[in-house]
Amino acid sequence: MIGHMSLPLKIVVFLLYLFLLAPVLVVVPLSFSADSFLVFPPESWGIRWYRAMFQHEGLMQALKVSLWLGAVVTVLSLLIGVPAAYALKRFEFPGRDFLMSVFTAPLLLPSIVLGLAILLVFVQMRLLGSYTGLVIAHLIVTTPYVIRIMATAFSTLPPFVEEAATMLGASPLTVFRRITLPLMMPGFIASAALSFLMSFDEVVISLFVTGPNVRTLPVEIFDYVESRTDPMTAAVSVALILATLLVIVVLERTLGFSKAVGK
Amino acid sequence: MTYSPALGPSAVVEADPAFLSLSSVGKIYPNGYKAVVDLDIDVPQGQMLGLLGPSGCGKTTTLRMIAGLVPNTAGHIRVGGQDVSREPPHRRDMGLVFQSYALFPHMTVAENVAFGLEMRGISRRDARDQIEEALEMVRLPGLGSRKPRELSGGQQQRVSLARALVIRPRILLLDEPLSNLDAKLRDEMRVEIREIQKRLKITTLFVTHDQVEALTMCDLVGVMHGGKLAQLGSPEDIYERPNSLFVAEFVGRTNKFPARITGRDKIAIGSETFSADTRGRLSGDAVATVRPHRIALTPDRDRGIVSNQTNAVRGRVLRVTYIGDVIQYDLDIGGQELKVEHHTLSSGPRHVEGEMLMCEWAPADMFVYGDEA
Amino acid sequence: MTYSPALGPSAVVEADPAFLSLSSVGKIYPNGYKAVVDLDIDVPQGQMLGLLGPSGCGKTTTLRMIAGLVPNTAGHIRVGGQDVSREPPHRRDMGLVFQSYALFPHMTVAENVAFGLEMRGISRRDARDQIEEALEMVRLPGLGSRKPRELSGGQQQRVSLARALVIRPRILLLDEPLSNLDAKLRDEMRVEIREIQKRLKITTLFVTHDQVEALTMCDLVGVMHGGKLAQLGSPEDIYERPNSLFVAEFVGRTNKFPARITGRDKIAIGSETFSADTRGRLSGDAVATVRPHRIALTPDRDRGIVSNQTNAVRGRVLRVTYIGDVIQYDLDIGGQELKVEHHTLSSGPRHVEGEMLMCEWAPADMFVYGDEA
Amino acid sequence: EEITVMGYRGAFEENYVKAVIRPFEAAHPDIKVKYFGVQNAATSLGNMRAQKDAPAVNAVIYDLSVAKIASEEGLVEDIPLDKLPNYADLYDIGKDLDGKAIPLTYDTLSLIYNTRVYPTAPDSWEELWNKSNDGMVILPAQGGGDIQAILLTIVANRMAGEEDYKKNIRPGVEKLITVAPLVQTWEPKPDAYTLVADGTANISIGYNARSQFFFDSTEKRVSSVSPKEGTAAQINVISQIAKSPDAEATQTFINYAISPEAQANFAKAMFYAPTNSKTELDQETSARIPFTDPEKRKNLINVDWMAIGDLRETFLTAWRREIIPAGR
Amino acid sequence: MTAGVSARSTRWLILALLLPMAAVNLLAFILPMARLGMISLLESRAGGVLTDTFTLGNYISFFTDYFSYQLIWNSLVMSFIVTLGTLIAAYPIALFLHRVNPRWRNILFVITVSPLLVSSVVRTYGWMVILGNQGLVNGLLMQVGIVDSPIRLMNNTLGVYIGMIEILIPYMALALIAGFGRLDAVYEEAAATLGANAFVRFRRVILPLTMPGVLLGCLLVFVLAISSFITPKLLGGGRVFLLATEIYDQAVVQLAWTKAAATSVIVLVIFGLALALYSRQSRRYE
Ligand SMILES: Nc1ncnc2c1ncn2[C@@H]1O[C@H](COP(=O)(O)OP(=O)(O)OP(=O)(O)O)[C@@H](O)[C@H]1O
Ligand SMILES: Nc1ncnc2c1ncn2[C@@H]1O[C@H](COP(=O)(O)OP(=O)(O)OP(=O)(O)O)[C@@H](O)[C@H]1O
Ligand SMILES: NCCCCNCCCN
Ligand SMILES: [Mg+2]
Ligand SMILES: [Mg+2]
Repeated sequence: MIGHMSLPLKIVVFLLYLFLLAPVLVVVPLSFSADSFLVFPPESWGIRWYRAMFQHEGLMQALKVSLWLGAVVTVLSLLIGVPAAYALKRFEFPGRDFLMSVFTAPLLLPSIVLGLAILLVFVQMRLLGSYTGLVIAHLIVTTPYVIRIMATAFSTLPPFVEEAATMLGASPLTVFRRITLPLMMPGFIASAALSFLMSFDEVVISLFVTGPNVRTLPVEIFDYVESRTDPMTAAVSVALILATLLVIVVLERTLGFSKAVGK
Repeated sequence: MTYSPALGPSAVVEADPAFLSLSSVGKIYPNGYKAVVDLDIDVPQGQMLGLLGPSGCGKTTTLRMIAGLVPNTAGHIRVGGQDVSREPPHRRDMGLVFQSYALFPHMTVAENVAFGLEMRGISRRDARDQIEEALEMVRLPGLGSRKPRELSGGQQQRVSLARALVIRPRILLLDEPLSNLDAKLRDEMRVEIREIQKRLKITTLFVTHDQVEALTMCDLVGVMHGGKLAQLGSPEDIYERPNSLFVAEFVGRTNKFPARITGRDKIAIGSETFSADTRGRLSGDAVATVRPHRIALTPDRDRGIVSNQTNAVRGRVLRVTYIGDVIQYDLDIGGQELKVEHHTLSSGPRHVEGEMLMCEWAPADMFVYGDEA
Repeated sequence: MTYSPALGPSAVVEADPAFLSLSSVGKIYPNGYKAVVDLDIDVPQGQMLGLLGPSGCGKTTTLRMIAGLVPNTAGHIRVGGQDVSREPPHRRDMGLVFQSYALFPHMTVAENVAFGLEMRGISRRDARDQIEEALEMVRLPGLGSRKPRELSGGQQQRVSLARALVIRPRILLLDEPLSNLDAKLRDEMRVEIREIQKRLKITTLFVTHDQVEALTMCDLVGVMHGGKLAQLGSPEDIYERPNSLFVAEFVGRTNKFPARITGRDKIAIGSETFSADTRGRLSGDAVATVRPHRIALTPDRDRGIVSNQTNAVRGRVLRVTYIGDVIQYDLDIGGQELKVEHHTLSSGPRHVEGEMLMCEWAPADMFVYGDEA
Repeated sequence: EEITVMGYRGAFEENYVKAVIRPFEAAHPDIKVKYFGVQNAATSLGNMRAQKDAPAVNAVIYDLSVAKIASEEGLVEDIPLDKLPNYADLYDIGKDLDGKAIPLTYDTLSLIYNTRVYPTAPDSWEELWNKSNDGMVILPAQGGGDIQAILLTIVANRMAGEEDYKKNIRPGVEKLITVAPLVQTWEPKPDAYTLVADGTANISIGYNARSQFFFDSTEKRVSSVSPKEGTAAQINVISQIAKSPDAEATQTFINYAISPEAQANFAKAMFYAPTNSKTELDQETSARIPFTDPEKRKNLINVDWMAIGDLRETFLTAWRREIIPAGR
Repeated sequence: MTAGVSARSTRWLILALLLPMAAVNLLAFILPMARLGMISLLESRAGGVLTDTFTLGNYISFFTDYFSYQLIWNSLVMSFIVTLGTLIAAYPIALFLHRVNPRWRNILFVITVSPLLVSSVVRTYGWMVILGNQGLVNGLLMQVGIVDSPIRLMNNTLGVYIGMIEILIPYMALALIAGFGRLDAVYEEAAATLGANAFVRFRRVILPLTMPGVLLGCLLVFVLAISSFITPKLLGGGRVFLLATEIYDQAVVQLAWTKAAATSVIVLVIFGLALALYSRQSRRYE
């Protein structure tokens, strides 16, 4: 029948999923290797590298930095991005479309160029290797997502419900608090989740902006992978994948992940 | 053009003959578009006014100005004599039912209905009875704990009505409330809304582009056209005495002919002459109309004379269309096409293509307008 | 239930009385749902069959089986005597017009119309004339370079028709082609489609749930109900001689009463007795129907006797609803509600609420069915 | 007082803190030393530039060639040599910048080999060209920018008969072009030592110090040798950062860092060759540091690190355009 | 909009709402881009020290160096092949997701895009494990006896292609899935009734209808590919010289900021060309 799937397509898609998930799947058994260096399949098994991971000071420090950074960036992204999205969607003013493109441009810009450009400015402003610098650099990555998600959320707000509330006697503030805000909740959650994940995952720009005393987890892992290939990286990867899965599950439960990531 | 009760038989003088009163109300949108021009409408207390008109004629704009959702740029809107033009919408105390219902999707049915009461400082507990009563009124008792998305379109529409009514607004505004419902449900809701409105004696403005809705439900009908009020009157005023070709064509089906006025109450269509009220005009071009079902068809008795009692013209049947309840004949009367509609009969004569017939109608059923079209 | 020409007056015997022939066709969807059951339909060459029925009755499924878009799970579909049941859709040579038009949004109007010709190996250059001709036929000449989104709904509908017709398909299939159009456009398109169909003499299946469409446009009407064919016949067969309560209620408006058969062609509704064809039944419960516009209202002359010429019953006017063209009276006849509809008149008597009237109708207008409801 | 020393991270950091900083702090209870680990010398330079006006770091351990740039940019202090009594005892190698960059460690470019493939140590660089190592050779080059690449070019140049790399490196480049097809990777991840140890490769170039560290940590799977054709040294220096506070304490630390005691401790831990000629090493340690062998030292190619800066571009270009592409 | 708010106070409100975003954008986007452009025009002394002298030298030395063209060529070829690869891989996935019943669609969608949430460093590491000489594939091949010495799957462009394609598939899939919204089975049915077989339906209906998604996905993946350097660095074996790896080396290893800035501007120009090509093509399919 037309528009249905043939067996060859199903097989091809299965193989593609295998390919897509291969690098994620392969690190799981590897993380339980007890070998001193990377051999696959491992010659001995154990949780040695999980233990090593928790004892690795740099890694734990970087994890703390990344968690802190993710949290701060998430909160700030919403505080900055949501009002901007609201202004851009709810008011008509000259230059509106232009601002929308400028605010979301970093989304498309090659990160390596953006990273270098930020480095060049931050070195002058002494923001390099500082928490402030990292936060600002991450904000430029996360806020475009927030603006895009929230702009969509604002424009897909069911029509007239705000007016309906007004007609029932609600003042503008009450309308915002009782109608607009609750209806925006999925948008907020999606924005927050994406901001956190983007910040937690950001490596290119961080590589340019981090300094000796402020290192994020992905940068630390990148350095580690560059300088050592013992299976500890696998252990770290598995831990990260589990954490991500947790986020996905929580998201899926609360509002449907597909909605959060989809446009 | 203020409505005066003297004009129509069904207008009833109530406590306040102009409870909701629009005088010279106009709306120019920021882009310069004149959506509504110089509108004068009075709605007597407790009555229901239907605002009828084609798409884009300014019905919604008028209703939103009354609600305060868009500011009127000219004139005054008064409720009970008091000018509310500058009041913000949340202080106008009007109930508005949206075409799309606009139920709060994150609240239950009960919470939706309770919202307006809450805004009036009525505690949830005290409100409970009123909510249940409102839901009973719209025949949805016991559905309070559902979410709007768990209701059918018709049920949502009822909740929306209950939500607007529970606060006992001074004015009820309905913007095409039935247009998203299917035909059957629409019939039902028509009766229900009208009954509730009558029971609560609530002054109501009902916007629609469906003439059946306006004629069957309302005490008064206002026909709008291009931002202006074309005619205001009782349903029968509008249908039986349309004051313009626009109203005659928009409300009900009609035949339309180019005509010449040949004398006092005499017109000619092609070579045929007819009697009709020419409103004092004695000559000039005009347009004449007659409704298809007001035309009687009789065997051709060669009686093509114009009397004051009846108009008669000979016609040849071009087309016969059977539509079940109704049979439609298209006849050729001296080069013009005349549409005639009759209820079908199981027995009795049925005309056939090519048959010559006498078409007769009363002069009172023929309207003559200046050559507007 | 095969249609036999003898049943209806308007059925014309053509070259091939069963050009499109469905015999015992059935469809069980993969989920086990029986959408169509044991369907027998023959459409004579060049004729138009209207498939009428409520939502979900299997009309679209039937049409899609004929087109080959879903495989039939039982029976045979033949075109010109040849079984096409196992042919893939692109080899069935049928034109299908979708309810949503389904114009290719990425192609211009001309490219849309050309598509089917291309598939038949006709070069773009050779196709040009045929495309222009097809667009002229649907009254859209010169719009070939537009994109579908630049057209109105009615224009899109026409392009869709042109696209299906340009390949001169053996069968034309139309799935509610008018349901997305507004009333005015629908009226126009009805006439146009029928004219083109007649001109091209193309065997056509027209799916609709609108009785007016089916009755006005088609040579034959099939009424479906729950996956089965309830009745097949000419429009008048269906309306004037419905073979079941379902058909009587679905096609046209009707009054419906619980009745008892009291003798040969005699029934009782409450305490009143009436004449009606009981089809040989002499006793038992039944349902009687009579259409609202077939009832005459006369002043109460105290003539409550049943004769073979007419049924008469006394009624009190409960409600009068004015709808412009039509006036509707709801009467109480001994505890039952009777709906009566008449065309309005500008002069003459108008009944009022509370008035006592005599309601009369011919026995031929009353149908009696087994107690199906 | 607390001073901050910036330097390489990883094993270097670990051992340096243990072998030098802790003993120093024990001997100078009034001075605390913090160690900042960074990725490489270039990172240090970047940080120094960024903090030019208000340095947060007092001293830096990095490569002599980078130190030259830093000194030209005025990023480092020229320490009066009388403040560093131990300076006089240092070997002459790497003293080019006087008080601006004090030689801290020497290391030599070595041949790294898998002990299972080579039960006895290969003693010639030519082993890299051995066809039986096809696909099993690693040359860490960082696109030619790495010091190891520069040193190997100089070594290859000598092998091809041209001693003066300042005059002409063509012979060396031509020679390297012929090794390229055998090379598995020019940028080993994580590093050459690991890959040779785990059998991914047979042979590589690398530093003696690190290979000794891996020799111990991989059950001797990987070892290194200083081939007979001679080799060249890499020099780490320590500089006091310009405008940094606590100059006195910083100089005290630097002086300690080049003392025989500190040098011996660090050599024992990491097998870097001491720069202080007075340093005394035990036999075992000494045996694992080719530089300490006078014979080998004689065969050392003298690299003019002050000139490398200007030559770098030439080296880099040759690697990128000729040597590495030849291996595809 | 609710009545009663004066135009003046609305203006201030808009300004207040936009200000924080504008500040961040200025600080981390506008200023950096301006500075990048400026620095690319500055002269630097040996070792990368900036001077105040303006010069076109960085561009001149870029364009007079044969190696630069090699870099551009390598980057373009790599990005092109990776884009094509992700398209070929993601298209069946998107088609499948479009057609599969909604119950499965959600979970499969999550699986498709979830790799996005796993750091690309981690995924590249996974590929090192799979593709290395001692890795999964070579291990299997040697155990089965198909080969007796490892075949080289990484430390070359092949490894970079494999890793990059896998890492970028989710982005392509996201864009395609969004683009598949226009594809309604009814168009395929219409084509079928007009005589089109499965192949023609794909070429004439499915493909053109999904073209906007294809173009968007290609733009996205191309841009991400041309600016990626982590995967090439980890899987390329020092053989794969790209504009992005060059920028990173120049900026972070060689500290030659003016050169890095000039190279970045070149990347921006290529990015702009890709964008222009995209908007021209996408207009054709609107
Ligand atoms: N915000 C606006 N700005 C400019 N013009 C507007 C605006 N809102 C409506 N209009 C225009 O004003 C005219 C009247 O619009 P309105 O919505 O009142 O029509 P309507 O009679 O309700 O029509 P419909 O039956 O289609 O709902 C239309 O031509 C419309 O395009
Ligand atoms: N793919 C399917 N799988 C299972 N059941 C289906 C499928 N398609 C349709 N049905 C069911 O078959 C029945 C008939 O559907 P069909 O679309 O033919 O109805 P229809 O008469 O065209 O109705 P409508 O007037 O609403 O278009 C319906 O009950 C429908 O739910
Ligand atoms: N400016 C380009 C944005 C690219 C986002 N990358 C996210 C990486 C997730 N692994
Ligand atoms: Mg409206
Ligand atoms: Mg259907």
